[in-house]
Amino acid sequence: MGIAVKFFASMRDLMGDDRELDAQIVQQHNIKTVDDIWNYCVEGKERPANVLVAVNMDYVDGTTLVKDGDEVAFFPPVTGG
Amino acid sequence: MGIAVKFFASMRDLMGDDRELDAQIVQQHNIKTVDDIWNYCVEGKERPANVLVAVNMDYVDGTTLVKDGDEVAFFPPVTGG
Amino acid sequence: MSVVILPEAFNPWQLLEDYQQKISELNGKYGATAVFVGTMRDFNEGDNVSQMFLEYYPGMTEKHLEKICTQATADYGLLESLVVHRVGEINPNDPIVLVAVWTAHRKQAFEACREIMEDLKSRAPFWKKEQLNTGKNRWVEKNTKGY
Amino acid sequence: MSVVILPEAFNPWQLLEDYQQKISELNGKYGATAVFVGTMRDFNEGDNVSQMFLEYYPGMTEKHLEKICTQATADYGLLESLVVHRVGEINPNDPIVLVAVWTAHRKQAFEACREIMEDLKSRAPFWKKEQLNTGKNRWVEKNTKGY
Repeated sequence: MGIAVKFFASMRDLMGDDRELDAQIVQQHNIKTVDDIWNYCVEGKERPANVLVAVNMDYVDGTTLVKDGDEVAFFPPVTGG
Repeated sequence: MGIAVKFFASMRDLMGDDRELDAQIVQQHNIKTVDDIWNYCVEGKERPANVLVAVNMDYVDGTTLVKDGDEVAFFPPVTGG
Repeated sequence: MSVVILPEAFNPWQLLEDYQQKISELNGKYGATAVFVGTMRDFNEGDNVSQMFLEYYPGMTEKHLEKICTQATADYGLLESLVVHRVGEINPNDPIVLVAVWTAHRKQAFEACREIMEDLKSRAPFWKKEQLNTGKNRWVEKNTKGY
Repeated sequence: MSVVILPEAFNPWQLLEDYQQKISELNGKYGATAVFVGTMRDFNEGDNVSQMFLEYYPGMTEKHLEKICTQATADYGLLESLVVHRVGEINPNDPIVLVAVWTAHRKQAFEACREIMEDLKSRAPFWKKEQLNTGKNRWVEKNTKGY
């Protein structure tokens, strides 16, 4: 299954398309947390403080552990309504 | 012309119909303020603190002076909406 | 700005649709509309209420409502406002009052709508007389607190 | 309780009328309805805006809005709530969001409606991209403050 990584709005413009991190990538890069996913995707660039993170469609912070089958999303401040 | 005195809702049940105080009554009873009108109408009974007063459809207090042609209204706390 | 006293039943949503068409010169200018509708319940203070009579002070009621809206327009920068209030015989589930305001931003809309309703409930000359299921009548003595 | 994500234009007053008919078992129970409608303006931050694209996160957006309404129902004793949000291509003067709540008393209605809107504006996953009259596109970076 792997871990699905999604980007929305201006984050997608910045980061490109959604990605699927397969089990091999997860193991090879020792990906355990949301922060680890971010670091893998941006090659170490710091995550802006206002970027929001969700795992399986619930808000979480960067230290949250991820597991096979999770959906992780990064997105800018919301502007609906 | 005289002074028109109106009562609304439960105040009307208490005080009876609207009244017209003609110039003679006003002079004879030395009616100068809203309080004087109240006292004339109730023969001295104190006005409950929550009774509202309007002169010419604006809220006033009891010391407000009245003059020929004015419309004075007494009514209970409002309960619209 | 519009203040309406109505002796017959009204549909608040239909009135809002009609009113918004009348203010179409504001299309694209307002970003926020806040609306309050007060509806007659079939119970009050533990009793079943079968009907209600709503008395008002013709002349002063309109004058006071217009004053409230003028003040709110100045305080909150309202682009438009509408107040409709029912009078006379009212049945459960009938709308009693409609307050609507149009502004550029939501903060002003929320605050103005609530402010107008609170002033209306505490100062506009309306009085409710309830008819209970028991056949007894009673004047409502005061409104519930809004804040 | 109902949460709706809509890819096409809607008439908030018509939706309210329809929804109230659907919840007719509450007739006589609610005394207060508070409504907020957010509408697309034709200007923002000093620029003329000709169109907007509203992106969302299918799945999470609905889940989050339902969570907001469930929370407000518990906090304010809501009898009913309705949230409708437009997505996709939006033109000036189109309604974007509708929030409506039904309660026994007005205090709870006003506060719940505002609370739902504030949470929606600050936490629900929606993003606006504005197309300016100049042809330029830009993501809106943040919402205005609501309190």
